[in-house]
Amino acid sequence: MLHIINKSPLERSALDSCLRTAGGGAILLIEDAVYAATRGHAAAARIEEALARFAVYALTPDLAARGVADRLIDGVTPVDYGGFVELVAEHPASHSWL
Amino acid sequence: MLHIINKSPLERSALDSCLRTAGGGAILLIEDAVYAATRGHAAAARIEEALARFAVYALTPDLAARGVADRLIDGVTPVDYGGFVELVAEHPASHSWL
Amino acid sequence: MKFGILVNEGPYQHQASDTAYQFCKAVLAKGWQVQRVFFYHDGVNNATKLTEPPQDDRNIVQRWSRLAEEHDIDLVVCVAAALRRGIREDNLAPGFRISGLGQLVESGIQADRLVVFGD
Amino acid sequence: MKFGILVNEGPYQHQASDTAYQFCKAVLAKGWQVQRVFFYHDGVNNATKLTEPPQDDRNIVQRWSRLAEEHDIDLVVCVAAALRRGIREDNLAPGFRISGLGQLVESGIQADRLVVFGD
Amino acid sequence: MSNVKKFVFVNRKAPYGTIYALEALEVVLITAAFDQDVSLVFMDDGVYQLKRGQQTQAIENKNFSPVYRALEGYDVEKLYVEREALAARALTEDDLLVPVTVLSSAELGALIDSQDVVLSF
Amino acid sequence: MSNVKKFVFVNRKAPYGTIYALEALEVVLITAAFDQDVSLVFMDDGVYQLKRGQQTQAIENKNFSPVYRALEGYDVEKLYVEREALAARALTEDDLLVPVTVLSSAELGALIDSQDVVLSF
Repeated sequence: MLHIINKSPLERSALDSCLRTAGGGAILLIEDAVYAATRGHAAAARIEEALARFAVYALTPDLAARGVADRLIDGVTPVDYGGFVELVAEHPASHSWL
Repeated sequence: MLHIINKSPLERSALDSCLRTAGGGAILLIEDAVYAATRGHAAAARIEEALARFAVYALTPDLAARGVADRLIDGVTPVDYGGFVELVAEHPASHSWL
Repeated sequence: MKFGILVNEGPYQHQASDTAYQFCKAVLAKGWQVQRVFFYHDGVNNATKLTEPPQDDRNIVQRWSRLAEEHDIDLVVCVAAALRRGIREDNLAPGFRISGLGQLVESGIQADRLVVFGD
Repeated sequence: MKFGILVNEGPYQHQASDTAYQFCKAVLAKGWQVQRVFFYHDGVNNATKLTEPPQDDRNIVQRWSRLAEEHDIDLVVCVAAALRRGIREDNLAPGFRISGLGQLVESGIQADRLVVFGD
Repeated sequence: MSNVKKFVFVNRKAPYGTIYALEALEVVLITAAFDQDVSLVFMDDGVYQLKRGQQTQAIENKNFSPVYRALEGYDVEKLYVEREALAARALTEDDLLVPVTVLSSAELGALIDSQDVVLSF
Repeated sequence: MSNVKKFVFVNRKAPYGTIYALEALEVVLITAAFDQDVSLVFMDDGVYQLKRGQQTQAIENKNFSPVYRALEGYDVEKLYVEREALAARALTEDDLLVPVTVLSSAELGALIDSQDVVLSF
């Protein structure tokens, strides 16, 4: 399963709900969720722990728009929209945690 | 100041942000925020603590719509829309924590 | 006492417009005044006369129009937000008018209280 | 590979419609197919031809219309959600059509992947 | 049967504050009408959708909670509720409108993983 | 001066994910044009609105962050940022586009308390 998260981890519970529920697969952070994967962010530790169970990706266009593309934490793979499409194709289903 | 909160405390950060920032005044819980003032809810302890600093109110029509009007915690005052208007009138300003 | 109201979300998707409407009714029931209701962000979508909700549901747009008519309330839609979202004179419901953000600031200055409803 | 897309929020207020659009462009760039884009909830507001965003901003509605024209993509607006929010044949932008929720279920069945964009 | 897919609807939002719960139900009914394999998951604030005793007269909104009771008539019988979500809200199965299967977060995650189409509103 | 009120704009949301930050700025500019006493508060994710280096070409959205730099020209000079919000996001004043006053959560709360009109988007 590809888990797509688009909410800031300090504003909404979406990331926490995903991490509590899902056993594994891939997580793609898009829109306001990309902040979770920035160095030193209060949610970054959760992402670092999640790397043991999930492959984690973050959408570069959204990182760049928010001025945090240079802060991506180690282990998280940046992808563009083409990479987003490939991730959806590679997984049998996707779950958008709205 | 009258602090108006309309977000579920387990979905969004609005209540926590209000409690972290505001020194006192009144808090009115409306819409999905009314769940915070129900007995046994994971956020109820935060409301109980807040009662030391704030007068806390919850909107009865929203409690009733959600089927939790009979679970209001002690110390929180139920108000209807008329009471909402009076609270706004009694305080020099209101702050909607959207 | 005069109340200014700001509505930041459209009809149905969020409860904001419903709560704002009930608040206005309660203001009027107390004999107080609704100085203006200003619709901003997706709130401008409350002003389209083209909505046709199911028979067994409330008609949010018509409720605002009726309130405006019965109590002579000024319903103002922000022009910039409206253009972005496709609200124009053509599809404007009765009782609404389109104007600038200055009308919101004016509410903040002239009303005794400004209350914000949104998401 | 065929992708079905679901858009649950209107233009401008949330990024959902922007991201869905970029996703569709990337699907097409790979030579894959966008089987259908279904607009539900406030997503139906993407279909109004009356929007007029500022000159220096993107025109979200026109972008969808152009994508539909250039790549023969089926843009479907949910009729029940549209009636609730004032989207009708009268104000429908080119390339969009109004139909039932069955079209979304069909996407779920016929497309290889269904991707949801919302708030 | 090649045209039957497993659809799961993940409900995570409270009713009335937003329309997602109501409009999700409309999709559920149509999906059932297409003879698909339909499951509903209620987690986070979504469990409140099933709370008994909703009275919406005062907010002048439509009480749509009886529709959950009618789901059985559309052969929608797989309703799963997150145990942790109930506990965090001091709810028990007795508080719910309809019979449900209560699962742990991890069990729900595994169930969602086994589906073909995940719709979340 | 009886027609001058103290307006505070409380910005708590990140840019681009939603339009609130952009449309809030439009209200700020108009309020300044009405010669009101304008303050801006950035707390929670709102501090991200002021982050340097926003590059929006790839999302094809308008980069409105330069507007914060232009606020001074409209006599909007009171920008307050929450210290705790910066810390939780590993941001410092050097990361911000414009000079600001950094306050603690409690100080910000007191500042908001002293205002006549609170607008939060």
